Amino acid sequence: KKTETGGAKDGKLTIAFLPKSKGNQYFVTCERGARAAAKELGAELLFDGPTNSDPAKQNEIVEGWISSGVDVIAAACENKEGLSTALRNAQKAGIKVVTYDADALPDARSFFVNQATEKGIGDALLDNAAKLIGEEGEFAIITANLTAANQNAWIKAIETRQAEKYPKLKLVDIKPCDDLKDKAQQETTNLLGAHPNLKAVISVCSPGVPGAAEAVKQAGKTGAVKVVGLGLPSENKAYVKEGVTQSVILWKVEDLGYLAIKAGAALADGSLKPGATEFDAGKLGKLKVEGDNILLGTPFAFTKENIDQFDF
Amino acid sequence: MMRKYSREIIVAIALILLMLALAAYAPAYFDPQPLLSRFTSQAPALVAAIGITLVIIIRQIDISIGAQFSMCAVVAGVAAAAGMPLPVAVLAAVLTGAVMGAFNGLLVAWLGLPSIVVTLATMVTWNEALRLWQQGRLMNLPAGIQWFGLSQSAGQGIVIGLSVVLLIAFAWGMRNLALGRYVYATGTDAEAARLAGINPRWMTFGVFVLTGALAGLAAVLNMVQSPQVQPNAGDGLELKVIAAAVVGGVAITGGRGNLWGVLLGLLLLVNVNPALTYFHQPPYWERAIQGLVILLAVVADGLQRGKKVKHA
Amino acid sequence: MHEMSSAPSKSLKGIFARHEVVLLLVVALEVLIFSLLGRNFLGEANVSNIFRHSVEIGMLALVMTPVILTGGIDLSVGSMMGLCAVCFGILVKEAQFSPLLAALCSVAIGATGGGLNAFLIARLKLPPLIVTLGTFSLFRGLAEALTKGSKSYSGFSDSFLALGNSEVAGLPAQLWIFIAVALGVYLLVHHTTFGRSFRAIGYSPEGSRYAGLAVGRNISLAYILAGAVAGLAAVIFVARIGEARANAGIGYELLAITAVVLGGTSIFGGSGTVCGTLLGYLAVAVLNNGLKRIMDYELLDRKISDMASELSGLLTGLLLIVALAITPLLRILATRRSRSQH
Amino acid sequence: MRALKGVSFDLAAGEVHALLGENGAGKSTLIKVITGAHSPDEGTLKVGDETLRSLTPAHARALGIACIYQQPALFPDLTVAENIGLRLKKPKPFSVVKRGSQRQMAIDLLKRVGAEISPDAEVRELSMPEQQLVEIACALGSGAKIVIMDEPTASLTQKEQHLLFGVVKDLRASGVGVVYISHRLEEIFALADRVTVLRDGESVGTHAVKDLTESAMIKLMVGREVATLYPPAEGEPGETVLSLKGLSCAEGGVQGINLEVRAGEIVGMAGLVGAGRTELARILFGITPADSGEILLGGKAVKMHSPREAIAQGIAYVPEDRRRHGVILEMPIAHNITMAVHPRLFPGTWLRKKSETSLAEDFIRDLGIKTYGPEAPGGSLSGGNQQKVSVSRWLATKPKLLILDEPTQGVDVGAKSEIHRIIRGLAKEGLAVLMISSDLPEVLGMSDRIAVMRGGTITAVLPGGADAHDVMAAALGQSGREVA
Ligand SMILES: Nc1ncnc2c1ncn2[C@@H]1O[C@H](COP(=O)(O)OP(=O)(O)OP(=O)(O)O)[C@@H](O)[C@H]1O
Ligand SMILES: Nc1ncnc2c1ncn2[C@@H]1O[C@H](COP(=O)(O)OP(=O)(O)OP(=O)(O)O)[C@@H](O)[C@H]1O
Ligand SMILES: [Mg+2]
Ligand SMILES: [Mg+2]
Repeated sequence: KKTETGGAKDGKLTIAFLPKSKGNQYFVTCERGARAAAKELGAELLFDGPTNSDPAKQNEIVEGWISSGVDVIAAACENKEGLSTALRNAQKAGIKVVTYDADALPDARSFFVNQATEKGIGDALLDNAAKLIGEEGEFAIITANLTAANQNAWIKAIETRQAEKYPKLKLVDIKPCDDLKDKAQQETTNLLGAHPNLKAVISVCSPGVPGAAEAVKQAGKTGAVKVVGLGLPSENKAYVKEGVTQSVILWKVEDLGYLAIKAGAALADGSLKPGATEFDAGKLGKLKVEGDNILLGTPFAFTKENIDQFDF
Repeated sequence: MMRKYSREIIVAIALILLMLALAAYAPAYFDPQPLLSRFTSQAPALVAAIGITLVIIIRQIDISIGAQFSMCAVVAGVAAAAGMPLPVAVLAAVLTGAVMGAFNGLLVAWLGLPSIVVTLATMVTWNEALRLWQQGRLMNLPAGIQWFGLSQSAGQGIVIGLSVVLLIAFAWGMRNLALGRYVYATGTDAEAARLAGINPRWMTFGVFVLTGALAGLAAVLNMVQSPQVQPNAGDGLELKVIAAAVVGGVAITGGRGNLWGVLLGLLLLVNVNPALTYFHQPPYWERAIQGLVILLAVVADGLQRGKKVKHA
Repeated sequence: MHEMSSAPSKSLKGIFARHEVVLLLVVALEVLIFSLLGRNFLGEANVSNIFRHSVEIGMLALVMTPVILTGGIDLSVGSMMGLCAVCFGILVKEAQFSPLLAALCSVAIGATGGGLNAFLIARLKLPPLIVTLGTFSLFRGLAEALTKGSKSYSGFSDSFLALGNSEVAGLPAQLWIFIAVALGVYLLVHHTTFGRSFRAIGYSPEGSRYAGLAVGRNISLAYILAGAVAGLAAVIFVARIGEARANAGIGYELLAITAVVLGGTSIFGGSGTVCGTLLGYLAVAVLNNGLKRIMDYELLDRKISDMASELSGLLTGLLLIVALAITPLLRILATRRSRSQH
Repeated sequence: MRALKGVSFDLAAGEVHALLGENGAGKSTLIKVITGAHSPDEGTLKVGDETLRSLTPAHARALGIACIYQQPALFPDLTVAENIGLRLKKPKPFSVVKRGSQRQMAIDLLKRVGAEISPDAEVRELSMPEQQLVEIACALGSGAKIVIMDEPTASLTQKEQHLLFGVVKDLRASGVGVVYISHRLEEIFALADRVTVLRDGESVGTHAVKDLTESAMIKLMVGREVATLYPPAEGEPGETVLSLKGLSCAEGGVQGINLEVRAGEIVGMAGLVGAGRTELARILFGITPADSGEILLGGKAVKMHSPREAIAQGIAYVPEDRRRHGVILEMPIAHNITMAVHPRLFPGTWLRKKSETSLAEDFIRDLGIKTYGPEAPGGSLSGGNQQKVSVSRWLATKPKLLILDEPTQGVDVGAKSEIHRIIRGLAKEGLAVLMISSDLPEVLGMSDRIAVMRGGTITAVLPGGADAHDVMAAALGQSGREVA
């Protein structure tokens, strides 16, 4: 144990940053961006999140922050309704709340830092997959848990999009992989066998993308079955280059963390107010605000061509 | 004979019925490639199940086996990623497992602490330590690790072959070696074993060390199946293998059970999920069915035991 | 003829050897450290937080105590919470039950689930570890199947949510329920023939049967109570979180067992106290909360509070090992020393 | 507390050396030291020419020490042959077990001890005396130079005892040293060459058996004179308390039992091991319910499905296996004593610790239980005192019928005569007593009537002072002068 640099909260802005889960590359990358923003702002950053799948853990952490007197909370919600209860309490205690990555109920936060709308993500995933398989055929989805709120929202967006735009596509199954790569691989192997006409696998959780890719590769169906998903470039580089995974969709995760902190700080010092239409996000430039959503921009599709340029 | 192996027979019948149903309604289940991939991906669980079986026969339990598996996977991954040759990585994993097993064994055998609590504590400890260390990074391995640098089919052959050889060796040894007899004797009555000149402490310690080492080996067999290591790869493994042992007829009260039953139990349990997929059933029944299989197995055990007492 | 053997000495050392006293010191030490290093640890809001966020686990630990005293274990309580939470949600939101009625149903469902465990364990005499491992999967699986895995229920009335988020007489509302449960379990275990029977059964089920104790009935009582209180904990959980979903209470069985064992109850059955369980629960809850408060100190270049979730798990594991190992270790050292003196 | 203090003890080849002492004198502890089960704090052991500070069980075995413990130390899940194989010369860990030769060896050894046990039977299916015989076979087969027997006859009946005596004499003849522990003095006179008497963990001397009389031996043991006479019966028995009519139970192997026990009467139950006496007691106590027949208590037909019901009907049962069924060793004496009277002592289920303690203190005083207080755990007592606790529990229920199963098994002479006095006293107070015992003199001396069982049925009911020969004849199924 060693004493730290600064003392307690000597007038410094304290921002608490809540990931959906710790020990997840995605949120570790978010944290990196958040730290950069906090350093820029001279604010103190607190970071903690659940290490298991207990849905009450996020509430506990937020309540803890409320009682220790932070100024801003930036949260990614695992359970939408559940965490909203705690975030409302935070607002009652005068804490500014923004959400990022996965939204809370609108009355539980001031702004949602939106890396892409649920619809945006669903559309991007399905559009990509549809384009790859010629807008016709069977596809399946790999998700983390059947209970994960925003994954369910994305799946719903995909289903809606399919119904509206791709009548010849057919969603044959949705399988949970418990955020385990190996389980995703096993599930995909089974899906490939059970649905011989499967054309594409869409993974809406990041460990699921390499897992599905490995299964497709082992089945010798590289290229014949397309793999598309939400994931990090670093985890998929090899498969994308081999042509197993066709495209990985993601936003710049580090920027998401950065933006969440910036928005939270702006909310605290009053420079960001409800009703704003534009937000100056420092190194990210001016970003559009739609209603109470601050938009990071459209999601980015990593492909064979560009994936080497990213290091997260 | 019939009575002695009645459990194995019941489980085998259940398994055969499941297979018949699959053959009738989803013959694609038996396509060689997915079958091979499925077996390969469950081979590590089989190796871990050997260890847990020994532990249960000696009247202990090890719920830290999943955490040990994760830790060994990461150690092997770190070693491999650092450019060490594969044998070194294997050795590192097995040694790490053995050391963790020795820690459990020390506490259980020499301090006489209850293994369920000791391994509960070490499970949490290893898992959290791993999280602090790796923060969930999915580790990319250098080329030449997957499938031992051989072709996919050769690699799968080695993985399956190795685990089957281990199973046969241990099954034979438990039945025919004096040492195997000592394990059963210690599990039946440690004090009587001591008076018979067996050192129950060393036996218990040895079994824990062996289980750790097997967990390490299992982690390696898992690692070589993909070019990446996930630091929580062993999540849930303990439940899977304990359930397999129980369904396979290993008495939780020690001293009874054999590895062939465990093989059948494991096959039955790990086929529930693929069967649901092949029957095109929703996945959310999986856990309930697994629970039911476990309960039916114990109830069968109880009824059979009741009968035995009456006949005696 | 009536020569008396010497009674065991009740020296000061004897008092310190008592598990509860050691635990009390551990809790006191934790409080001391966290109030010195932690930010605003002893603030009123935080103290009520400590309880608000852990009473469910505390309640499970309390009712796990009789179960473990009988020499059993109940791995299904966490899953039972999930099932009861889902049922509660369905009853309130789809069947339009009043929260109170739904809560009673939830407790009844918990008791029924506990009854299933009890039947298999007490009647069919199956090993508790395996039976409850099976129901652990079964109950959670049913909860998932009922909700198709993804459905959740929210939008409960404010008066119901107050149960999880408001204060009554200066204490979190649910803490009062917890106190009532604690008192009830304490009286049950220490002041009734049921408690005496639990112990006797834990030490020797056969001996207890020969002595005319209603072994099956007493074991059943312990599991049914555990199930019922898991149902109650589920209601409190839903009131706190505001959402009923199949994943309520995941992993709580292990936390509850940890608290009980840390509290000095023997996992083999027979010996243990409710006070010990309460202290064990407190030690874990305070540790879990307090680490999050240490925001001004760093370990390996990271704020301790940033690693609180991992560290509290890690330290709980180590604390458990130390708490268990200390007694046999001292005994071994003592015999070593006395040997070497010869 | 020290179990042993400066005991010296030697054993010559080809001798039977008896160890004698009251319950808790330290006999079992001494042999545990010799076999390496416990290590001594000080002193040395000399085996042959080797001097040792302490031993492990494995080392002791390598030195040729074999032991039959008071409690059989067998593995219930393994077969008889496997058990014997494990206990014979310890194989190297990685050696392959030879099943065939192991089985043959088991058959030979079992034949030598005269046991009719299948080598393929799982030990869990064997009765207690059968297990004891397997133990003896193990000791024989190990080719030991020193064989130790800790109360080997405690659960054996006459027939097996004779077999055992033969084995002991064979051993002696082949130059093996035998350490023999028993509370039955007649066995010591029949078998032993020398005797070492222990008292309170100290040796009070070693003597040649032929130099001692029985009363001298007892005096050495307890340091005082003990009346070996059985307390006489007084008065006439009252009305019938228990009456059995055609009682059968297939599960327990008991059929067609007719028996009456009257108030104030002690009915002894004799028979060979496996005759079904304990099973009958278990039926009466509701542990294994009867299939057919009637149990009449005080003239009323009753059905017994659990010990609870039996207790409520006024039946008490002091079980044979004290450790498993009798006294819970970890619980305080007071809790042990009150276990069967919860509903009466604690109405409304609330514990009343004061009345509990005073009840326990009464029994500790009345039965002379040696302890420091009611809060002492049962395990801190010697066997005989544990037995008194077990009896106390059942007396506390104020029963109408008291069933005693081997009440003085492994209890020293002093405690034994005390227990006899207590039993007779209870009968005098009007209790009906059914006393199962394999100790023939005890059955003959204590009983007002003797029921003899064989193969699950009562073959004879004899009067109190019956001839030992008649009882044995009925037990063995030889045609004797049967008295109905
Ligand atoms: N491990 C132990 N620790 C403490 N005391 C013990 C231990 N083992 C035995 N004792 C005590 O030592 C004394 C001697 O016990 P031991 O078993 O040797 O008696 P024993 O002569 O065999 O009696 P019995 O005739 O009843 O079998 C007893 O008072 C017993 O309570
Ligand atoms: N580890 C131990 N700790 C304390 N006391 C012990 C221990 N082992 C044995 N004893 C005590 O030693 C005494 C004698 O034990 P042992 O098993 O030799 O005889 P027993 O079968 O109880 O008595 P009996 O002579 O009546 O057959 C008992 O009181 C027992 O409780
Ligand atoms: Mg003894
Ligand atoms: Mg008997």
